[in-house]
Amino acid sequence: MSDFSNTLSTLILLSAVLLMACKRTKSYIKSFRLQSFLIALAAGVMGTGNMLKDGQFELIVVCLITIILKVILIPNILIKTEAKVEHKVEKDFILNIPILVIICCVLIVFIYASISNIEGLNEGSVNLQMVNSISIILIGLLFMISRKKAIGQIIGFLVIENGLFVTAMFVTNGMPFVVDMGILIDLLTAVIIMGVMVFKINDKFDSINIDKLRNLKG
Amino acid sequence: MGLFLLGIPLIAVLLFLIIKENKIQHAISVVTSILLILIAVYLTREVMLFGIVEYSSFGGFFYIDSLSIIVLDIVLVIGFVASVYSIQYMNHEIMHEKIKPKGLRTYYILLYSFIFTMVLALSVKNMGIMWIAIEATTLSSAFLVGFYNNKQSLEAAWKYIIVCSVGIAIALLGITLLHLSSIGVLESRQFLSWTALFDNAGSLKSSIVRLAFIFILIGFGTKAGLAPMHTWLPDAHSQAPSPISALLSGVLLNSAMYGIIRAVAIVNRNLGSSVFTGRLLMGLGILSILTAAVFILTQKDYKRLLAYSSIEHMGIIAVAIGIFSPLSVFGALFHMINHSLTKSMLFLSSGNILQKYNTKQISKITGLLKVLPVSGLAFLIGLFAITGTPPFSIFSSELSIIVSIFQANHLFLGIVVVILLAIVFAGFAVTLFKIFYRKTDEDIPEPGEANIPGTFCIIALLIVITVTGIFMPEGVKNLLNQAQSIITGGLA
Amino acid sequence: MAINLASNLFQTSILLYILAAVLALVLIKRDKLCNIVSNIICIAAAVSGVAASIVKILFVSNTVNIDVYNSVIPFVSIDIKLDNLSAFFMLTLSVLVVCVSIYSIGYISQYIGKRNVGLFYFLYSTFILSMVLVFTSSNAMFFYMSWEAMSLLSYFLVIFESEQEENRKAGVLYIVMTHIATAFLLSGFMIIYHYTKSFDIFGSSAAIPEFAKNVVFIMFLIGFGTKAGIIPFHIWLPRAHPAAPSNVSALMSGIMIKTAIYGLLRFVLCYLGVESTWWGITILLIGIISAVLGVAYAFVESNIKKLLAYSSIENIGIIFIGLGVGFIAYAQNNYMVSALAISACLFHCFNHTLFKGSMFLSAGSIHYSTHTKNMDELGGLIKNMPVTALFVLCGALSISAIVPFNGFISEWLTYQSLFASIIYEQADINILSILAVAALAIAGALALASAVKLFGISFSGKPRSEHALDVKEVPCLMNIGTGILAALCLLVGLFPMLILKLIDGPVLSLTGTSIFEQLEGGFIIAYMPMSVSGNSISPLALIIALAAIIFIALLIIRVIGGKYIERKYGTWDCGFEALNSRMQYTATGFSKPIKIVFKIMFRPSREIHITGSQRYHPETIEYALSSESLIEKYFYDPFYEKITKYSRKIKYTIQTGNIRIYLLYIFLAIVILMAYIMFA
Amino acid sequence: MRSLVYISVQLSVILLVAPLVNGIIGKVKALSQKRKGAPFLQMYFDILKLLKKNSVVSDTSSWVFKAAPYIFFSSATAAALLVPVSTTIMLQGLPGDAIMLISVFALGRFFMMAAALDTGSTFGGMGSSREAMISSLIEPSILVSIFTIGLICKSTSLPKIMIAMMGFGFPLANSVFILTFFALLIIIIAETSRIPVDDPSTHLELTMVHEAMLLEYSGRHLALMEYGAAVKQLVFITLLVNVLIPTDQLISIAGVGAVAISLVFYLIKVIFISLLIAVIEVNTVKYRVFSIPNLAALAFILAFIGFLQYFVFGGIYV
Repeated sequence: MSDFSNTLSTLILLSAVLLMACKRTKSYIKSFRLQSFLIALAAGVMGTGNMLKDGQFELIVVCLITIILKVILIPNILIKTEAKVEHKVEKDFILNIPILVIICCVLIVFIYASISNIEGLNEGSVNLQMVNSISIILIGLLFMISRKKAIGQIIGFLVIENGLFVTAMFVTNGMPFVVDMGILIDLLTAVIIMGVMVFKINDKFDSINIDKLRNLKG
Repeated sequence: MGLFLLGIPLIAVLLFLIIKENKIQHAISVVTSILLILIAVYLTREVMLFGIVEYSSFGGFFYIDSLSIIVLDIVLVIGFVASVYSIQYMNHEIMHEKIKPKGLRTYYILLYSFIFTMVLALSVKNMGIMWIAIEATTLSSAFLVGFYNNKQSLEAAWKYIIVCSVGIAIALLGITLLHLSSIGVLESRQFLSWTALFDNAGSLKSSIVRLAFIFILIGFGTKAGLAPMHTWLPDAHSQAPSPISALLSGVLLNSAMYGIIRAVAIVNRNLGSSVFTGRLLMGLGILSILTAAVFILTQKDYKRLLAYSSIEHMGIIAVAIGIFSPLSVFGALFHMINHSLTKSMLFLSSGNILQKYNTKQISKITGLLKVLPVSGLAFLIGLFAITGTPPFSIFSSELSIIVSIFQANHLFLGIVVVILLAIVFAGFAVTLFKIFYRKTDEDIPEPGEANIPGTFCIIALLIVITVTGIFMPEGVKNLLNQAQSIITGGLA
Repeated sequence: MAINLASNLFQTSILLYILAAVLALVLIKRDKLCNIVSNIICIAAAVSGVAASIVKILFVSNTVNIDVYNSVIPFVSIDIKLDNLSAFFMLTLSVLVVCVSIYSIGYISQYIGKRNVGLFYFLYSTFILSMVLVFTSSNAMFFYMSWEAMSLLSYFLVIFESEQEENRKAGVLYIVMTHIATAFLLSGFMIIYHYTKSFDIFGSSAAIPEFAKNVVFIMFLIGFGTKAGIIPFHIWLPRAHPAAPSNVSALMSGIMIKTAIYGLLRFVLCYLGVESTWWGITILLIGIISAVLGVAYAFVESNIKKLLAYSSIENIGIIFIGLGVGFIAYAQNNYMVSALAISACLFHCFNHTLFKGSMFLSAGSIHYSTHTKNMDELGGLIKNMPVTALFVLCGALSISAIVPFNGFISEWLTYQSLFASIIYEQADINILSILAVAALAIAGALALASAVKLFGISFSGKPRSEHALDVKEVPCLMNIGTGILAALCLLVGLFPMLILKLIDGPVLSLTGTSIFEQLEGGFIIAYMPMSVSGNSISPLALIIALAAIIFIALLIIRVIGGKYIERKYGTWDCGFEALNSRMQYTATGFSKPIKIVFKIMFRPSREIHITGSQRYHPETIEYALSSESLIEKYFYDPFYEKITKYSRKIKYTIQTGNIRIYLLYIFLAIVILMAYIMFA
Repeated sequence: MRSLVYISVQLSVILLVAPLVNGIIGKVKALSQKRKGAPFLQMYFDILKLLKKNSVVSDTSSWVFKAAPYIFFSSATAAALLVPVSTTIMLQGLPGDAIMLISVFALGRFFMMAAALDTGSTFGGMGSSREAMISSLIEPSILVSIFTIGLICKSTSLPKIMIAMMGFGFPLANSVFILTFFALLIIIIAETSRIPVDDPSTHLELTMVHEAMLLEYSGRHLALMEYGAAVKQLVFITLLVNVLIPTDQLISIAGVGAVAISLVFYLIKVIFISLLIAVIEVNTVKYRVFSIPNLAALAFILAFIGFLQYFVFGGIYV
């Protein structure tokens, strides 16, 4: 059971790295979808596990909602937005891909180093999953830093949220149900608001390249 | 009774959805805020009597103690002031086609959902829900920041929502870790409940708690505008409509700081000393004060200037929490109150200035005292108040904070803080005082106050901050001390 | 009995000041009434203040405690004690306030209808009140509050006529410098608190270790020194004092800068108790520098009020010399000399208040009737303004320490203390003392020169511009105000023992030694040093001698020369007929030689614009002479430029406007803190 | 009673001898230029003549102009009361000491400068501004040298200093006093406006200082001014001779005879000093105004080294 979840969490991490390696908007939306799918899968598996054990169905619900939101709804919204606002295909990342990937690996190693001398987090599967999930979060942040387009930032934010979700799920076996729900709803609103803003930005600045947003400084 | 606190804003939001008439909307908003004030008064009395207000309904998530009531009162008072101020302000904006008449509705809806989320964040026991509420404050205020819908405000809004959401996400990681450290200590129904965590703080896994605190500090610190995560703050404050700026810096920062304080209480109790949290908080605090000082020295935009001064004051509060002695925490809470009142007064009067001169450039403003005799004077006095000159309230709270620093044997830190405060004052003097002087040859907008009710609010706030500088009712003192003992109780 | 009287009188005066402030706000719309009412109340308050302090010093031995208000807020409280030192400064303040308020009734009348007189009087009376509280607060935090209030209110008074550009600049410079100085004071108080756990000024400082005491001393020196206007912290003073209305300048120069002296005496001498001689040596050194440079800059000024402001710096220097000698002697437990020096310092405080007050008031009168402060536009005023001329003459004589005016007495005491402080053993201090003597001498001579310049250029000769043409004498109330001060200058000079009796109280309580016993006689000051014989002077005897000699001379001349017959004729013009007023010596020209001699200090630079075709028959010649202050050029200006430059730079490198950078900050914060966890 | 006697003796001696000094100096200069020169008593005649003349007063001037001569003269004369010509009779005429002496002179100088400005003539302004410069340069050296002597004699009042100096026998044997002597000599030259600082016999506007201030005066006013200047000069000389070259200790007898003898000694010393000054005047040229500071610096350095000699490097009399 646990090694299965270990595998999954590692896969999720890998999907994050993959995401980092994507050049085009479309492609990284795709890989985000993949990541969310993996998470949903993990949730589903663990949910069934809990169900069989002590009849908790919360994780299953979470899993379903995840599939609906993160695998279907949000990526579609983003693709549509992207299709609406994108006029020309332009280079999106500042550093080139290999360097970014290398940075990710360094980051993972660093996090491993810093986590593994914290007792309580440094034994067995907890350690691995902790490392994975925190890495996912930081990679998400790195992704936001490295991408110039508004969509890219949204994706990065979503990856961070995924990371949090993974942490919650694997490490603490799920937050209280209310909290999980709340988080998901928040997430949805956030993405919608950001989407709307992308539209507004697009028609004020007629581009979604956020490097154009540099009027306020000092 | 207390649950109305959450109910009323929601009802108001629904009403705004239905009603289209601007006048009625104004009326509703004022009535709502008055009701909220009344409830706040009631709750304050309850807390003063019983210490804690709890209801078993909805799984007993509703929880108010003297710490939260203090911040809550700030929220509601500022909310009231802002809503009264908004009437004329928004009318003026509509009149000058800054916004469409329909916009008012959106404005009020967002405003009250903003207030609702903040009230929620302050009145729950469960840290998860608190986190959700604080995240929600970002979402509800994002469009308020970008309300004018022009390039700058959109940019500010985007930065605001992105930076804050990321930060808050980090905070969630921290809370998750806190939760992790409590697994096996608490049974599942008190998961994440602050009281439970606080009571059993001793038996949490210290190492994880440490890690958790880092993430919580960075997360909520982003929202509270501590350097180096403060970057969203000046943009948002300068671009939002003035009542909203008042709310942001008078209230939002405090509720984020409230989150940090809650966490600090647990962590210190768990570690049995305030050294670890103290180092981090003092570090970030000093960094914030320093940043503010440097940025204020050559600032050209008065709303940004005020924003940076908010960063400075958050820094002071952070330092005070870091010291974590009874006196310092008392000072920190008192400082929260004073800062919110003073700063929102300043933002409101700056709103008047903006509508008179419609520029944010300091260099383009002269003869303020002639043009706006009342709110201009209030602005001048407010500047002295915010920079900690006696006999205003901020001086008294800064005084107790500084004394507490010196009591805690941080001589060098204390001297640095004192000097930095003086530099901040110098910055204000050099950049901002010129707007009051009268040049006879300049052409100035026609004198007279536009926003009468708003001006009354400003005067009221001014009186309050002046009086509380010298005199403080016993009740308030006790309340502050209760809150202080709740926070520092772990180490006592 | 007496103690109650003192405390009642004192409370009355405080209440009256408050009343004056309130009434000023109440009558804010009725300028005329407000002008009269608040001044009368201020006078009453000041009179009771005088009475209170005299009663305290002469008849009450122990300190007078007035009501105490303790707020719920920690450390916020109002504690007032009136001991000898406070009483003496209170006396000085009140004497000045009486005259200035009488003067103001006339002076402010020119503002009626033009400016907000009510507001002015609110600031005026609260400013005085804040100074009273500074002198009498017995709790460091309350002292700090009153100090801040004093600075703030004086700032508002400085920018009262804010339409001139230079007044605004002056105001900002003043408030910034004074506030940063106050930060040093606050740190000092806090360090004290850190060790003693109390803000009580009258407490003991035994708990403070040596090193900390030194640090605190430095902080106090910077903090108080800036307010006193010692060089190099003086640059605000010559800008701010002239900027204010003249009655306020009189208050600022007359008494506000003395609050710093009070602070040093109170905190360094009473509270810390002078620990090591280098404190005194530092103060003495600063005094020497301030005295010489201050008067040098005063001499080259052409703006009357600027000249007076610089001369305040000089006098502060002289006071500091006395103070320094006192501290050195105190640190060496040589209380006799210390007492002498401190009484010299206090006496000079008092005298400076009198003559500088009268001078600033007269400057105000000149400005009142001519609307200019620039001497090069004045001249010949003595014909139309004889009374003012007389008062300026008195002031000038006292400033330049000439018998029988009061300035001489205090300088004599300072000389005597320096004389007594030179002992055969200690070489370093001896050199310093003799340098101080030289400094005092040159300061005296230059002060005389500037006084002559001030009087001669602006009052005698022909009018140099239409400003000075048909001027009128000022209203008599103004003259009364100035006159009292001028008369006091002479009286104190003739009967110094009266003041010395009052000074004796504070000095006794400061150093535990009474100088009064060393001085004998009512009219003769005879100071007996430990050595063989006494040095005695008697201004009264001298004035009698002078009068007698003049009388005899007149007689003899009458006998020999017969009746005095004079013939009016034009000034000798070398036979060149058209002698006009523009050919007179100007203030600038008068100070040129000194300027050239001390090039190194003034850096004079001149520019000549000649228009016209031929070189030797030009149509017009413009001659502009400018000199610069070294300290500003080489310290303040570069400092300010650097600060602003870096601040801008940092601003745009941190807040770049690029959101990805902002996110990077968060990222780095996380990484760094995790690393901290990892290694800590 | 005795003090009245003292005062009258003191005053009469000073007032009578003062013009003589100028006479001597003038005579010596004339002889050095192979001229016969004016008689020794010329100045007395001048004063008498001037007193008899009417005076012309500039119409721009005010009362200051007319008051100044009297004040200047009386201040100089009052100063004369502070510097005993002889220590053999009661000393203190007027309670006062060296510092007061300087202040009294300052009174005179103040009115002289003010009066010079009062006529509005350019010469007056120039004269007083130069006077301001010279006096402020010379003042420190006066005080330092007086302090040095005073500290050695443990008093600042001149009579007591003289008494103490008599105890030292022949002070000029000591380096300290030699230095002070020369310092005081330079001071006298500067204060009494003689060559090389100023030329009393010129009326060329570029060179004159003291004369420029008196330019507008005539008749009795001029007389008083000239007389006052002479008195001032004698007072300084008296200070020099009676302090640094005390002779009264040589007198063994007491009473009126003693006074007479000491006055004779005094006259001899005064004549000697005036000859010295005359010699200096003859053998130097007038300096540029802006090289006077060098002279002043020299005086100050002499005085200062004198002080150091005694109080830092360790002197002889302790």
